[in-house]
Amino acid sequence: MPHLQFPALSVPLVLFWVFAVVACLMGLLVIVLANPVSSALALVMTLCAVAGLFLTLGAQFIAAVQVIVYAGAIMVLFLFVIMLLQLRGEPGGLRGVLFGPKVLAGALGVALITQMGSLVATAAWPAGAADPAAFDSPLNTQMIGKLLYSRYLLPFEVVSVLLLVALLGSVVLAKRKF
Amino acid sequence: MVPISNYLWVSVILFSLGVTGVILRRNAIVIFMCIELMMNAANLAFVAFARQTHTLDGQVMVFFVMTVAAAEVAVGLAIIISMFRHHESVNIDQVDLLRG
Amino acid sequence: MIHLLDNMLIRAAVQGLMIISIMLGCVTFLVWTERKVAGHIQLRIGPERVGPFGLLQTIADVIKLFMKEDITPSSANKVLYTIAPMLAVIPPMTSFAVVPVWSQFALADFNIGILWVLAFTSLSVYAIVLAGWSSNSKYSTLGGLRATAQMISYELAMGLSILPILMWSGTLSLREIVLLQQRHLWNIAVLPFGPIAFLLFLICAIAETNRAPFDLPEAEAELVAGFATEYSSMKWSFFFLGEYAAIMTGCAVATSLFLGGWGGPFVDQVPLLGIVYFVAKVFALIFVFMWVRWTFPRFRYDQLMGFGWKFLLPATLGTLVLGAICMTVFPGFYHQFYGR
Amino acid sequence: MDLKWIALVPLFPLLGSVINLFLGRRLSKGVVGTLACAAVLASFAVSVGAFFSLNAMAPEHRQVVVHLFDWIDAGSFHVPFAFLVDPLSVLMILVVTGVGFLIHVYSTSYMEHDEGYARYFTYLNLFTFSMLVLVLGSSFLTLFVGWEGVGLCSYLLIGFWYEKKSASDAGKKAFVVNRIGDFGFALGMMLIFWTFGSLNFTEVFSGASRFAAGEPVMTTICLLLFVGACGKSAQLPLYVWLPDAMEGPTPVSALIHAATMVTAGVYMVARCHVLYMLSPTAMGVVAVVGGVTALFAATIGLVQNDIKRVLAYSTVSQLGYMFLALGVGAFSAGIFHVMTHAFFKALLFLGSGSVIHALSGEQDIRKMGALKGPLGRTYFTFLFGTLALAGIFPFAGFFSKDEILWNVYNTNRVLWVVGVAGAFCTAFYMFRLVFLTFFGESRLTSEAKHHLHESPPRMLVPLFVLAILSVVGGWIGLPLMPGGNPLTHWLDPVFGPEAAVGGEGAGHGLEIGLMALSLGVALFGIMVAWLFYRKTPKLPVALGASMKGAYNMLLNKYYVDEIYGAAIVRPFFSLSGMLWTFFDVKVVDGVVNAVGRFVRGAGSAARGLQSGYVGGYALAMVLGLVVVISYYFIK
Repeated sequence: MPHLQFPALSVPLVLFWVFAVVACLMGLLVIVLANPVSSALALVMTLCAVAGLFLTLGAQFIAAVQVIVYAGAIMVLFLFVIMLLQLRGEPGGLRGVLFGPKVLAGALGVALITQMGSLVATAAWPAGAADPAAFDSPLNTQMIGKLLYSRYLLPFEVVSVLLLVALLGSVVLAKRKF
Repeated sequence: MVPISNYLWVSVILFSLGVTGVILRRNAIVIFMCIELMMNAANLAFVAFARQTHTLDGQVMVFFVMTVAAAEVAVGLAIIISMFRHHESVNIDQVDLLRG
Repeated sequence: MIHLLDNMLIRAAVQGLMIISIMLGCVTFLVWTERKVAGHIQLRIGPERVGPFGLLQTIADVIKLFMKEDITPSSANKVLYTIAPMLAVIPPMTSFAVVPVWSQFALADFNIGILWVLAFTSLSVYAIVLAGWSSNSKYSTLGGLRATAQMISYELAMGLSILPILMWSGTLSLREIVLLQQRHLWNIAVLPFGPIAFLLFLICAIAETNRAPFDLPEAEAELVAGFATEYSSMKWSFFFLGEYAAIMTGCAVATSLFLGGWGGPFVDQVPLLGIVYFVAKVFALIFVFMWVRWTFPRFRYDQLMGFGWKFLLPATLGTLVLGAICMTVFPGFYHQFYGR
Repeated sequence: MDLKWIALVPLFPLLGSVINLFLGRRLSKGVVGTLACAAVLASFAVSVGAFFSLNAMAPEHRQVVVHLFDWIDAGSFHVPFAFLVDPLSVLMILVVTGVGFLIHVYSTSYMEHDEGYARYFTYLNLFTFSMLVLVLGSSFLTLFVGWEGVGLCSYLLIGFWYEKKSASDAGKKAFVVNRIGDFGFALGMMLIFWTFGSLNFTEVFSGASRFAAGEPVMTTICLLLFVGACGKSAQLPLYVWLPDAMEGPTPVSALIHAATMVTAGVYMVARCHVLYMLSPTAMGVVAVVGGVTALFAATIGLVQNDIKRVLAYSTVSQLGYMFLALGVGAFSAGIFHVMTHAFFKALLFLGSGSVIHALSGEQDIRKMGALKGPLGRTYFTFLFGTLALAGIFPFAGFFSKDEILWNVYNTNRVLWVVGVAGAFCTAFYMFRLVFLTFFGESRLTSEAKHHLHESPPRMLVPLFVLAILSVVGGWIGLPLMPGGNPLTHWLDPVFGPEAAVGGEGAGHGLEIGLMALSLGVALFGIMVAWLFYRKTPKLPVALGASMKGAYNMLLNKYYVDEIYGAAIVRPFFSLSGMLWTFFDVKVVDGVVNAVGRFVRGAGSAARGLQSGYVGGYALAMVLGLVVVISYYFIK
């Protein structure tokens, strides 16, 4: 077997690059594709790639939840609505957007990337003092659960109420007759 | 270990893409998707920082972001549906209800 | 040295291929079984001409399907139309990876295995949605819409029906769940309301695979063939393949969760027996799937949604709550079976 | 019984109230009434248990704070929600739940035909709950919660028949007048917190020892608190709401506006006796206000014609006696009178309710008479209450009133004369009431005569029980006992032995003499009443005609309502009107309009920005974001 020489090319790094490129590319497709269904699919791909990135960060639970909640539920809901509304004749993609706004939006996007990127590039990111072993252990999920039910109990409960309210709100909004 | 700045770069790019999409696109559903994109960028940054600091709080935060996103999508899509019923369109340029 | 091409990865790839080919083989066998079962339930004999007992009938059908013309409707979205059938096969096959087939063998032993299964199950809806949408035909779209609503609804109940097990076992790893059952009894027997939870899970699994009596997305009588109306030839057979792969995965997961996986008498002495037990249990469950399909009439759509939201969901929540109550009220019982 | 169960005492009525609130309309009347009564009875049982367990303790330990939960914990402001169990509060909860239970039972029959049956018992239970919180609270804030709670219930119950304009007006009047008192009370509370850094009784009272007697801050606190007490306990000048409160159902008048709530002010002042002892000025004010109110209200009561109003003024007057007692430092005598008064005044109100019930709602004593026969049992119990109120030996009122007067005599002779004059008036108007109602010729309308009937057992039994209590209730405060009377003895841990001022200094002979004197005064009052209304019924008419000015003055209650109307309400209205026409219309509206014009102008200038298109907004937002971040980069 030929030994290809790439300096310090490890499995996580390769995986990172794969997922990162997929995520960014598909993210780009989300905003340029004309067909909303295609956009949605591109977003699904982005989400899955981000889930992959989560995996490389050792956040298995979050990765799984990302797929289940985002890809499996939220995006399906998007597709469902698109299909329900039969959005075929809608203005697609960037056609119909004037040149001025196009340039302005692009410029703003670039400006944001440079600004935030320069922060990322210049700032130092000191590692935390906590025990890395505990973080990477298979007990990760268990510990998230414990955190949720101890330190974050109140937000947890509040969020559940929020979900209930959203549920009722969407039913009321989407109902035809009252 | 992949350095954290790599992840943050991805996060920055995804976020900016989302912002650009929100400005550019006219289809309300796509705009919504772009918002999801931005949220994901934030989530990615959260998890990256969580690993950097070796704490799980970042991951817990992502959990909450996802829940809020789910709630937001439920309501948002319901709004889009009722908007479609009124205007036969989801083009935000045809809707100016925010005008006093 | 690139670690990508590490031995471990090669081994994983080989094992993956093995699983896939075995599953494909099983599917051909399952199609034959289904037709046989259907035949006998309907007081017929079923296929018997090609090969001994008609065993080769499916092979012949596959060849026929390969040879047919592959039609793509002119108004369809070509790319998505092509991608959709592939998406039908990938999720069930991928989720099979975490099922511990044998004490010595599971393709991937995640500590969040069951979440992995749920994640990929939740992705399987895309195939149908995209197929329905990209075909650009009324029947397909309606089928796709139905499938979306149905699968989202029943996925919830399925996840909830598993929760009591996760709560009692205290782990998300399928392998550990199976090992816990090895120590004592199967979950279906030990868990409070285990049989009920098992039944609920089975119902949801049937609904998730879009099989009768939950086959509204394709409902021949009303929607021609629903989301698959426009499909033919290989693309159509992919959906077919996906359905059977999903059945196998569903039954394998149910076996691991409720029926003790590869466990059984004398497994410790003769480890290979494990595979036999596992396959036997899975096939028994698959037989139940077929039995149900050929016995029950189809739901009406509103009944289907009502059943999912108004019965299954509360029922699964109920088993969860009752399980939690039992856990605190009978700690001795809990520790005897699940204590560490 | 462990004293921590004291929490159950208010809890039972609260539960009853909540259940009746939500399910009351679905449940049958029997269930609703039984539930409400059972709740109060359970509280009473627990209170009795608390009494015995407190009794079993050593006297110096009879003060237990039962901590329930932390209510407010903000910075240095820390208020636990806790109950203070000591002889005083236990005595109060016994009275509240005991009398309250009897009145609940009475109500089940009295309100039987009312549509708001469940609502009535919801309020009544809620009132019991609030009153119990009031007397049990271990801090001023907890007390204030109960204080406001009973005020609310009082408002709700006065206006119970809210379809009647006079009833809802009376409710509002009570609420507004009480608000003035509460304002004073709240100010007093703030001053207490500012002075002591805490609102807990234990800390405040132990902190009070740092102050010398007569310090201005103490006087201010005490006077402010007394303003609150005046409002709640209907003392001059804030008594005006109580007579009007008679618009409520009669059992409510008995429970809230005679037996319990109105004594809250007395309770509060007694509770704060440590503070009052430090301020002779405030004590003097309390005594004078109490004494003047006692006589003032009694004189009004002489000529009133509404059976309940006579009793209402009598209540005001008796409350005046209680304050008089407190003002001269005879705290336990005041509390003693609170207790006996609760018995006989509840009895009188319930008796009058029985009469009103029998006459289908007639309240004017000029249209009664000769009811002794048909309402024999009611008459019998009513007479007991009257004798008790008039202070005839050996009824309860005799002991408590004489203890007060004895203490007053030892402190201030002028106030003693006022008190004795009030006692004379009391005996007179009460027997006037009895003679006009139960004796003489029947002046009933024929319809009322037709319906006339004795009340059912559920109303009579509470009357009998209260009648017995009106006799024996006073015996726990028997005077001339060696080592003080039992009640004073029981309250010693709260008020300290020094509270029984004066009693020891003078001889027993003088005390007995004074008793005989006041008994004689009371009997004289009864005799005059007999003379006026039995012997020569023309006499009062002639007297009224010959002293027309004085008579009208009394009949119109010294024109106090009119004076308030002219002195406060009218100027208030005209001031409001002036502010409205000038300040509001010209100045405020002018400013508002100017702002509006400015905004409109600015808006029309800026409306171009608000296109209503979300895309534009998003663009502007991101633009701003980029600019802000750029600013930080450049900086």
